[in-house]
Amino acid sequence: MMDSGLLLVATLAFPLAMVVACLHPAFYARILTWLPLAAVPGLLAALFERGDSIVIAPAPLRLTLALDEVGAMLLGGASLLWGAAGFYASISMCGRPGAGRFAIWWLLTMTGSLGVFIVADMTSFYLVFSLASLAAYGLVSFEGTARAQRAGFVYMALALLGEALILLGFVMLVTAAPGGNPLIRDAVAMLPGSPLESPAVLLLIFGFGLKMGLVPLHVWMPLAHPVAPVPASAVLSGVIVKAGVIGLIRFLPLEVPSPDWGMALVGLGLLTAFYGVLVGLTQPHAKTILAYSTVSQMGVVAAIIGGGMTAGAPHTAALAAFYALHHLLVKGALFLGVGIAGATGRRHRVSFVLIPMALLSLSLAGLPFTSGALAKLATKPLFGDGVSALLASLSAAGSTMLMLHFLGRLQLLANDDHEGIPQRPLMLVWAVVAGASFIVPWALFANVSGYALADAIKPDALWAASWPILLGATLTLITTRFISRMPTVPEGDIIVVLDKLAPLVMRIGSGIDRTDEVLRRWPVASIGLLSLAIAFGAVLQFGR
Amino acid sequence: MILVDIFTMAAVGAGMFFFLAGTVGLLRFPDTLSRLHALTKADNLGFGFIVLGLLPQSPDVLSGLKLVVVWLLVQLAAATAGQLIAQFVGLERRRDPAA
Amino acid sequence: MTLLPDLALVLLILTAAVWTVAVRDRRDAVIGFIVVGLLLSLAWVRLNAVDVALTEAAIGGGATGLLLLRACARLVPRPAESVLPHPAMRILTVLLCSAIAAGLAAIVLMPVEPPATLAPEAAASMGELGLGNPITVVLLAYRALDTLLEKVVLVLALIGVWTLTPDQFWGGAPASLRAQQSSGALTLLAQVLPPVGVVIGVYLIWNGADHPGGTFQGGTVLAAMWLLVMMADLREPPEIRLHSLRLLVILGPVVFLVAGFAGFWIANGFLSYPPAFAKPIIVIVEAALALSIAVILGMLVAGPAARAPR
Amino acid sequence: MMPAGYATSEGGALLVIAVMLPIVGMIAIFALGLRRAERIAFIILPGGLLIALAIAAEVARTGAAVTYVLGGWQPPLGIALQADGLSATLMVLTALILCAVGLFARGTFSTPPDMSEARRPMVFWTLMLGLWSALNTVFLGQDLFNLFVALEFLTFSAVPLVCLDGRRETVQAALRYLLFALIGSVFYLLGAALLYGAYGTLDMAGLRLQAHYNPATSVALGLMIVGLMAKAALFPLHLWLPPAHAGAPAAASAVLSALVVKAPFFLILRLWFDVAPQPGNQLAAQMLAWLGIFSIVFCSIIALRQVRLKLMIAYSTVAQIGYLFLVFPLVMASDAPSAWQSIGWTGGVLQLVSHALAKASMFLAAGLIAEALGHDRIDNLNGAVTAVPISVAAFGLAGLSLMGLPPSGGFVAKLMLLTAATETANWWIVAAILVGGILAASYVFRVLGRAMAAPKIGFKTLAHIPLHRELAVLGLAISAVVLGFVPLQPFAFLGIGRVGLP
Amino acid sequence: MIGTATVYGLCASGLVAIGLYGLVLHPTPLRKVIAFNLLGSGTFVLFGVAARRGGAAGFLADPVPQAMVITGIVVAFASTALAVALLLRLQETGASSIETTPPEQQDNGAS
Repeated sequence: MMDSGLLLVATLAFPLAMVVACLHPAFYARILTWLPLAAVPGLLAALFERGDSIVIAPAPLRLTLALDEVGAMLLGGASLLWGAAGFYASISMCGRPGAGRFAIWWLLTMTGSLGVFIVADMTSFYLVFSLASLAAYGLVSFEGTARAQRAGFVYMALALLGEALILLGFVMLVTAAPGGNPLIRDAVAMLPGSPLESPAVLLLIFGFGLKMGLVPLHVWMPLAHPVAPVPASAVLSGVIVKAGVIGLIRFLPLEVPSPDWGMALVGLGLLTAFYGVLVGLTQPHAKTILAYSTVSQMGVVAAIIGGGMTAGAPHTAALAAFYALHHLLVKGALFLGVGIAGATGRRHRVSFVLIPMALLSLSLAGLPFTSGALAKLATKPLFGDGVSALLASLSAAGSTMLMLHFLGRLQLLANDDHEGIPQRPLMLVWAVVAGASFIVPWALFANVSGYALADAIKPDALWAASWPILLGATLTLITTRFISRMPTVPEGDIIVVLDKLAPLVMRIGSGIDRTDEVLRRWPVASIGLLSLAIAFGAVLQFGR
Repeated sequence: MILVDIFTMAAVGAGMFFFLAGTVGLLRFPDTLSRLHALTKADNLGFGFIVLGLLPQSPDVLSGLKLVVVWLLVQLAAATAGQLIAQFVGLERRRDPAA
Repeated sequence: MTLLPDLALVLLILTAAVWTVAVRDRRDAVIGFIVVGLLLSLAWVRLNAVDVALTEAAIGGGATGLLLLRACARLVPRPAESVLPHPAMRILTVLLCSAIAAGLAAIVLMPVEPPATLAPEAAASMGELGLGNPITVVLLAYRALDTLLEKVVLVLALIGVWTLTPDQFWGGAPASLRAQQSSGALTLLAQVLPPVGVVIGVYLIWNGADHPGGTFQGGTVLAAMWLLVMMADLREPPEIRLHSLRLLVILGPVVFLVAGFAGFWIANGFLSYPPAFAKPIIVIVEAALALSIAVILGMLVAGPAARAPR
Repeated sequence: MMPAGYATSEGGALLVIAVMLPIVGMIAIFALGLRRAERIAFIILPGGLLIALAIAAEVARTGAAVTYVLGGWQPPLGIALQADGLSATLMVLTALILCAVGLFARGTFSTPPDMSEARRPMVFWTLMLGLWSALNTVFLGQDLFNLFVALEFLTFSAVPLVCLDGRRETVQAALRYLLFALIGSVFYLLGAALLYGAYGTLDMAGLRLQAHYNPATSVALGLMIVGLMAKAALFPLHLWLPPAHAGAPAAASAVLSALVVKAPFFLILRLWFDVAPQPGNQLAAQMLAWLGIFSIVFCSIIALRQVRLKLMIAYSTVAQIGYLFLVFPLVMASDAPSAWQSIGWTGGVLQLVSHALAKASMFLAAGLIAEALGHDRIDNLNGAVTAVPISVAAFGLAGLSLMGLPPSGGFVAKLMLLTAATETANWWIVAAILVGGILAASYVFRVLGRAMAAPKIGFKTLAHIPLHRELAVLGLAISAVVLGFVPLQPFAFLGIGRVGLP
Repeated sequence: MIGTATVYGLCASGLVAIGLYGLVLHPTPLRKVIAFNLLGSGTFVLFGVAARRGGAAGFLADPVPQAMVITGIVVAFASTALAVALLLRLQETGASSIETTPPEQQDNGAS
């Protein structure tokens, strides 16, 4: 193919070019309308560039883009959602103050979040990864309310922590591998057996887990996702979290069986899955519930990866990516749907909102014939048939309860105008995403999982998919009254504990100020100088 | 030869005596003016004697000349300094006759 | 036995130094410092460094002393004068300072054998230049770069002092150096001494090529004469915008630079002199430098401009 | 004691010109300054840049140090100037930054038409040129006393810049700066005296051949290195830096923070690797690194708590200086064939360079913001982005480098240091680098968040900023970012002309 | 055997200590400057000791350190002049010591 990889370059270059173009006021004024286009190259690349790779800068710099199957799946889904959400934003954000600022943050975040799926060398990965997480700050704190600012602060703090952990993890990888900036593949290949393996893997799991929202590093998610404008929430919860997933997929040595790490990951994942459900059940706001559902679902993904790691199964990456893709589209559609619901009056509620939303929600729980069912079916083998498989199915039951709770809460959102219906284009774009979330997984199912499509509709498969849902439904019926009486856990649950520490931190800070005050007095500083000189001289003389 | 050396010793010795006296005066005398008196007198004389004593020792005319110039300069400086101090004291006196 | 005078001198110096630091009134401190300076110049003679002795007397004691005295006169006394930090801190400081002194003393007490020196090298190369005073040779030939840079430092110091001029006075003249009341004696001195002083200064510079003495010593004497004249109120300090003044300030460095760059053509490279002309070149450079130093020292003592330009 | 032989290499004359050209300019301004200060400066600036580039090219071409023996007097009796890879790099850096600052200052320090000569322009430009010559001398000097004169030269050009505007706290800051720097100089000179007494030479190469561990050497190096620390404002000797750098005019602050504090560090580097007896003293190296660690953490936190933008940047300088001192143990512990081929060495130098560029641009940007808003209180920077968008953008880019986020020189530098620290298992240093990065990110984002926020009601910009000034700032920031594309490997160039370690 | 040079070497160490003490503890700038000059003199004498010990080849003292001292004295004088000018200016602005007020209390220093 002659233009091999050019689309990959365009995927990153095009949105960045739009940002640069914003320096021109005329374009800056109209940037919002162009927003949807930014994702197009990504989509095309996902369709036509599979298996291509291009080296932007030769060694030792070696900035490399490559699109493998896993990357292509996620890139396609992500670009689709970015495009759709961008279209949604171009309408819903129109005329709002600061729309231009929003667009710029949007484009930067998008560049990063699409980039993580296609870069093949370590430095570039770190670059796009941090671009995604840091630029997302602009989306989180966009509304400028106190709530948004707190969310932005927490998000930033944890994002930076994640950056640090990942950077150190990378450094440990690189020290194992030769050369300045190795390809991710080579670096990971060198990892097993290197003296720094355990700390490296640990750091990477924490770093990427933080981005995925694994307990206890999930606290930012329920704060950050709901406060953003609807389209932003959609991409935050749909795409950005997948940066963590792709991170784990790319940087953990999945092919090599490593039971202890694998089981640890499975445990962490399932814990997160149930934890997300339990806290989510107590939440009043629809968007917050969705955020917690994302936490829970990412737990499942982590568990899948862990399961694959335990056995060193060959297709782990692809399967995990498949599940992630399903969640990406569904969650995106759900968040957009919340926006739709808010704009829909009582009259059209059922037809326009409830039915599609119900289908989408239960798809997360693995309702037969939905993408969820396919995803769960495809990934089942990775859990074997031990206790973890059972827990995985039970987590589906949990999801059912959570999503039913969500649907219940969705009722409360309503346009005060009884007749109100959302603008047609919004409906359209929503329909596209929702539709894609059904169709795309069907299209990919066969060649990702070894199964034939027919296997997905065999009775036992259907039963395996249905019983958790029935269980969840019954549980909901039983516990619904009890749940409604449960006290609401504050958003970001354990962050509240950290809030308690704030005054302490402040006190330490002012303490340091006072220390500096003293240190900068002339006699103190010059006495310090004398003592240093003596100490240093002494060390030089006797310190050998 | 010997004579010259004896002369030098005598003169320098005298000079040193005057210096000693002057210094004692500086330390013992009650008020500024009398101290000043002691000092200037003493070291003019003392210094003069020393220079005088050294003159015959000088190898050539030029260095002898230098010695004289040095003596003159010191005279000038001492005189001026004395003048200034005296004036200053006078100023003080006029400010408060008590002192 | 032979050490007795040295020990006495050292004792005097240290006592004067302690007094300088310990005494309360700052004017006494300055006087103490001047005394230390003069005693030190004796010490330098004892260290067989007559050139340094002259410099110390002229600049270390003389010019610096004048500068500090003038500062004393212009500073208003403040309560802060007598405030010393907490005794514990003082004790700590004493300990630290003595520790450092002990370190230095220890090293002084174990001299290396044979003594480390560059004297032989210096002597070996001196013949080429036909100058008698090794110090001058080091200053203007071997280490000419240091000397050149240090002249530039002087110019910078002057600029630094001028920086502190209030904007409206820029270009004007520094505050007058006149004593409170004019004194006949001072005026007389200021009329009689300068001619002699100038002769002596020039003599020092000229003599410096072969015997102790040289640029700084001469320059300082010239500066002293000028300051004397200014203090006797026979002349006001010049306005700092004056072109002639500026030219005098940079005369030395410029001549030095020219001589240095000329080396590229007339000798083998920057700051190297053709043996035949080494002595005249160096003497010319020294003369120019001395003139500049005289002016710079004078202006440094006079301080930043304090009057609007006329 | 046989002196290490120096031989004037071809192109050596460039070194002399690099040192003398600014002096010539300075003298010219002083002599005929009346209204011509800026014009002369703008003749000298590009010239100096060309010279620096020529020297770097010569070093790269010959693959050896460029040397000039002054007056043909062989050290230790005479003085030699020498440019190795490191010096050449720093000279080019200096030239670049000074040119950018000159562009920035253009017009702001020009003489008003109604006066024959004004104080600020005359003083500013002369001191800038003096500073340049001093820096070049520091980078080129091979003789410890010559370097002492150069250091004083530097101090004398730097101090008056601090109190250019004559406000009380700036005069106070200048006096503090001067006095503390003087202690540093005296310590350095004491050390030099001891070394001379012990070895009869102050020529670095000569000392390298003879130096061995004995009390004289230890005390001398102790005094010199600590004295230089005081001049480099390493924690806890930073008392003078924040007020001085925050009080000076933006153009001056930029140079002070970017270049002037680097000179003493450069000398410490040379004393440590070129003079101190080898193999170096591990414990002492660790001690230096620990001071660096304290600088990073402590001063970053204080920077985070500052109310005024310029003070924040000043404290960040102290913190960033800390990174430089991490180099010593990292280089010594590396298993590279020679120190100059270790990744720690390259990382350290890269940190120096990228911080210089980033910090210069940050101070200039802060200056423009302050000019536009009339204040520099971080908490009401709202709307800065609408007033001076390019400056805020530059601030952000420079911030990237400080935070160590890609793509930026700071990132590569910190990555290299991190790698070196991981390889040598210096986990405390690893922790310090990571924590420092997080803290830096926090204080940069704190400012950016404010500056990007929507302007308050009744917000108006006081001054209109001419474009060329903003572009100068942006240029520096971009070059700091572009540095991020150097390969993550030891640089051969930085090793040129340096002696290998046993 | 203690020689002349050694005696003055001890004198130098003493001067250094005394100067440092004053420089560290004296609250007023002028006294600091004076102390600095003492400190400087001590340092120079140390060079002088090296020079005296290095007397050889027909020189009573090694000329190189002497030249350095002369340069050093001039530089020290320049520093003193600058410092004095600064502290006089400081007094004009109404401050007496160099202890700065904490930055928070300073007004906004828009450059």
